[in-house]
Amino acid sequence: MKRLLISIVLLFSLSQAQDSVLFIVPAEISGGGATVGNNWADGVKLAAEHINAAGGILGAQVVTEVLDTQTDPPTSKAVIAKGLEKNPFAVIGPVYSGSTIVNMVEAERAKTPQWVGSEAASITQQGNQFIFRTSSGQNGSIPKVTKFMKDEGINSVVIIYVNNEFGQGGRAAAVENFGNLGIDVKLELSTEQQQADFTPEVLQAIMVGADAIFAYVNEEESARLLIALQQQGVTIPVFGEAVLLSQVVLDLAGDAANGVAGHVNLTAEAPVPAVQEFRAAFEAKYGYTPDHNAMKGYIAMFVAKEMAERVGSFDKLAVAEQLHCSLITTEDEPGVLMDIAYDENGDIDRDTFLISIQDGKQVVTGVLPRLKNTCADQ
Amino acid sequence: MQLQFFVQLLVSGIATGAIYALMAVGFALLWQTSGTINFAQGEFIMVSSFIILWLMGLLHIGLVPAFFLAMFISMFIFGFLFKRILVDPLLKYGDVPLIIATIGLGMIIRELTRIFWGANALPFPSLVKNKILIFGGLRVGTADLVTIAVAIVIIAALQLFLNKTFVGRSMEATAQNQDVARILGINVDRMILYTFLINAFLVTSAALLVTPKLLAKFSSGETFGLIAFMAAIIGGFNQVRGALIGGFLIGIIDNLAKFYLARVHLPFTDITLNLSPYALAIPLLLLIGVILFKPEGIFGRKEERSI
Amino acid sequence: MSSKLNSTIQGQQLVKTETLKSFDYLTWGLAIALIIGLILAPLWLKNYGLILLCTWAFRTVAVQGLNLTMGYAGQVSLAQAAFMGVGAYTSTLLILKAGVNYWLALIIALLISLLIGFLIGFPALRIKEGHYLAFVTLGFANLIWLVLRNEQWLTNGPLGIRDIPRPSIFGYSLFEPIRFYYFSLIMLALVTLVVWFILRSPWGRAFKALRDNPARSESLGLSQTTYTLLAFAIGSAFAGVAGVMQAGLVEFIDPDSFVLWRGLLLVMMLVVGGSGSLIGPFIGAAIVTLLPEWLRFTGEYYLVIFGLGVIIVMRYFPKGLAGLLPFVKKRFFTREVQS
Amino acid sequence: MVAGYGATTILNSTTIEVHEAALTTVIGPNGAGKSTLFKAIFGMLPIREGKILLEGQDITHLKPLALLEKGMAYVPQGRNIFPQLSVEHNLEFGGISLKNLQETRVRMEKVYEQFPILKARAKKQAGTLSGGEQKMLEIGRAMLLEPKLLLIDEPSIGLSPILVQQTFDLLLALRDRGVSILMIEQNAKKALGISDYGIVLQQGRLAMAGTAQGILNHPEIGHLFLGGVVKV
Repeated sequence: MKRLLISIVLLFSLSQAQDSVLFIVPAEISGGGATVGNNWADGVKLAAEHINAAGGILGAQVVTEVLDTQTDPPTSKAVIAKGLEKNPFAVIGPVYSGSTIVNMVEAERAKTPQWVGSEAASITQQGNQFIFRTSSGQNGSIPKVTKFMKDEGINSVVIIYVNNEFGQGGRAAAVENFGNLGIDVKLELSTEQQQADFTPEVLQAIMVGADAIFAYVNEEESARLLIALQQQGVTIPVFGEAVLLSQVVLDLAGDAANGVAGHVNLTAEAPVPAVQEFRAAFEAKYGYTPDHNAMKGYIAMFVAKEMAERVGSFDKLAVAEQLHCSLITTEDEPGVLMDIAYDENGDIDRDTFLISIQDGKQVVTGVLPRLKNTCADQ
Repeated sequence: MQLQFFVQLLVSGIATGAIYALMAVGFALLWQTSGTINFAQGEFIMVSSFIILWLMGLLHIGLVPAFFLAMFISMFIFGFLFKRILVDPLLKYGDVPLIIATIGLGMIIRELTRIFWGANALPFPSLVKNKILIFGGLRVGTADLVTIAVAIVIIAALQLFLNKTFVGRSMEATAQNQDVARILGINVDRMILYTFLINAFLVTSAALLVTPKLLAKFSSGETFGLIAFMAAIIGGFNQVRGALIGGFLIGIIDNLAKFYLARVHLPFTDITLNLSPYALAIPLLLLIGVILFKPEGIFGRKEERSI
Repeated sequence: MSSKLNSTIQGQQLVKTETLKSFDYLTWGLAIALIIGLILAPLWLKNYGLILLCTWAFRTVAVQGLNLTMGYAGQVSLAQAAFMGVGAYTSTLLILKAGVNYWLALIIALLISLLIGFLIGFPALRIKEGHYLAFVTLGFANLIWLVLRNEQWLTNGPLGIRDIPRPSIFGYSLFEPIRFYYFSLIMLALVTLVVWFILRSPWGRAFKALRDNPARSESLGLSQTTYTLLAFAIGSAFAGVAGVMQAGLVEFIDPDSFVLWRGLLLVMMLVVGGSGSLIGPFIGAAIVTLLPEWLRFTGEYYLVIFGLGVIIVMRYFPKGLAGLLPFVKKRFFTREVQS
Repeated sequence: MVAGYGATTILNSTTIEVHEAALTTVIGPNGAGKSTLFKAIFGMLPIREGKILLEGQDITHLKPLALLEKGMAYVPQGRNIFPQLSVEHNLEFGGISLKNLQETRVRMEKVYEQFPILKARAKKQAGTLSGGEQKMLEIGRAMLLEPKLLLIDEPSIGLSPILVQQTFDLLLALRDRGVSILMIEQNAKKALGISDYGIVLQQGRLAMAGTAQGILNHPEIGHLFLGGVVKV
């Protein structure tokens, strides 16, 4: 035991001696959010590898330390406190909003910038100057889907959502936006994670007779829902978000996915060469298809890198200040994959896509350009 | 239209219920014959599907041969070794240490699966390609029909084995009264081993049927285990038949509750409530009701004890 | 503490043994050293260490409650985490939505957990044999989770409630980590004293008598059902207190923090620590809270090793790690005396 | 008249003997270790010290199956049938040690001859039988093996007086056919009345042994029936 302790201390001092910069990565490695958290952490690790291969940040090699939050808010608070005691340059994670809400306070107290994968609206509305998103969040992306549905002539809708943090956030945003657009929400159907059979939801959707279905459930459940819809001969259109339109769902649902349409914020299937390169590198290293969380983790690292380089040092306060109202283009830093604009709250925006599934393939039917009215473009 | 929907819900509920029944029967068997409350049951099912996938990839074989191979592996690990290494030494201390140990085992299986196969869900081949058949207004997928058929064949074979063979009846006897079975010279230990092997077989079969629908995912064991547990309690855990019916009941009730709770008209008012988020509560309420009013389970028989 | 005389029958021979005084000195010395260590801990622990110790404290409180139910009354409750949820949500909602004083909210949370404990325990404990309480609490734990998740107007659903205040006493805020740590420590001490008191009282002796020899105690006029019910309700009330402590520490609660699985984890803590023993809960909570820390060097295998450890403890110390103590006592601190 | 059956077991250094082709009754207060004695003899409990001999052969650590093969059978206290199996299938388990299903069937017919009511109910679930019929089934099942020694624990419990008499008559008939019977009975007076020999157990120790008549007439024995302690 003693020997072990010594070697760890040695290792640590060694890495200190070399020029290195520490990123702590609280993520849902185990527990209910493990799929999401592992994608995130793998994306971060891949980014660190790419950055180090290209000479690091300001000449310093990137060191990442993944901390398992066990998808448990108390644990997430504890592990980030532990990580922060090592005085890292940045916190990259976590993804679950509950875990983020709990531990963003700690990062704020330590005046350390934190990039999170969480989508809950409240996170960036508390005046925390150290919290930054990596995707636009439900409040940014759902209005685009609902708008698209309105344009398609939809006047009434059934919402099928998964009753967890992710689904509830999406449902709330959708209901609000449907209301604003005058689309009648006929019924909201709650489903469970791991739900095996979607026949009841499908039959209810047939009964109420809406123009369309808005589906906001996880990948596997999306596929099951689409298959159940096809089985019951439902022909009304199904709309959704990145999850519903992902490659995984396509693979699982087969031809039941044809005709599904919606808006995609950030996806490994985006028709952007940089995204495709990322995806290939990720698949080669980890042997599975990255989801949008992996991309978010990857991008977060490059945003941090770019900001350190802009500031010219690892001054955390300066980085956090500088990042608000910043625009990072792929010319500045190719690793961000697509141009990103941060606003004064730490929310972001980037180009997004309208996608529909045709003949088992994703077809981009439109690009929604990044909104230019954020402070970044002034 | 209403009746047609009801039948539709029933049919698809039976398809999932059949799988739940497979999960629950093995669970109840272990409980009956050896007093093992196996909290790793769900993980056994989950990892069996990964074993099938792994064998298919490793040996380049089809689903069915991989299933049979996996069945033997599963019988050895989750039947024989599980009993010898974990259950036998712990059973003498009462059921709580064993319950805790199976929770620990479940944890090990879950984490090892995540480490070896990742946290993402993997697709799993189906026994048949799904085709939609239409009978009148009823729309049924061939995959569901095959699931029901396979589950029923397995369950019927098990029942025949238990009732019509001497070994099967000896197992039943062991389950009903272990002491008397021992007094009569029944090799109780071997009968218990057989139930562990049968459970392993049922677990692998459940994996074969459930995974095409729910995918292979390291975390799905938790749900499976809970369903098996609940089905066994609802049906009466002192009977194989009880667990069987419990499994079907949960599958059917789930479907009916989700459908009929989505729009509940309050009588004499115009108010319609959407109680669909509470659909999960119905089996739970049934469970609590069963325990309070018929603790031996809906189809269980009261254990009569003489003084 | 005087040394005790134990007699054991080995065949026909009567051997008298005596516990050495040094054992008493050693255990008391260790206990006092531990208490002093806990009091002085903030001297060398930073934020993280304090959070871990606070986590250990609230878990110990919950497990002590479970110990009354399981260790002394012999019934399994799978809803201990759900009762923590009841306590956490009750106090938080009272404080944030009704503006109730923190301490009053704490007491109401305790009482509500107690009341629900009675309501659930009463019907479930009519049947003495079998695990009926376990099954009912299994159902209850899931139902509580459904309510916390679905009644969004009240609980904010799966998104949880944030910015939960920490208490202050006579205008002295306990917000700072060190102060909150001492608050947790005092709560833990209070609960421990209550348990100690319960077990020493006529009540507690009845508990133990019922556990050790139900038939005989029943014939002495003790009602097993009543005592079991009391143990379960009080044990559940402790969980309520633990929930309030957790809410204050984390400053955030959500339904997933109180799911069935967390209840199972508490049962595991108790059994691994040693159920029916006063120190079992302390050990069990410490193991589950600190072990992931000590196993950090094993990387992603730490939960595997943890599970393996649980199995090994159950295999070799089915009475939990606290069962080691009598073993050590017998092995090293006992001598035979002439009778 | 000491026959070849010697049985020795240790509860607390207790030595008892069972006589051949005789009915021996064990009596004693609650907790005296009567049922424990039977379980120990029948290999259901580990024996720490001492020996059990059957016709001079050491059978101390044998398992139930081996004991059955040696001609010993045991009918424990309470309900010992498998309620959810049919009468026929319950009876069938009596012949496990024969390891021959044909032979078992033949012998089952013999049992049916003795207990026609069982034959009539053969296909019914055993749980549906009345208490007396269940006891009959248990005894019939034990007799299937034609044992030399039958251990029977409180056969009269829960039975009506008429059924108790029937059961006792049955046991006497068995004894007359040469079966040695060791019986535990709570109803000591009645049991000793029909027995040949008696054994009194007290706190796990042998308090008294002798002919049934001798024990019945012993001056101290009255205390026992009143729940007292026997001084010997």
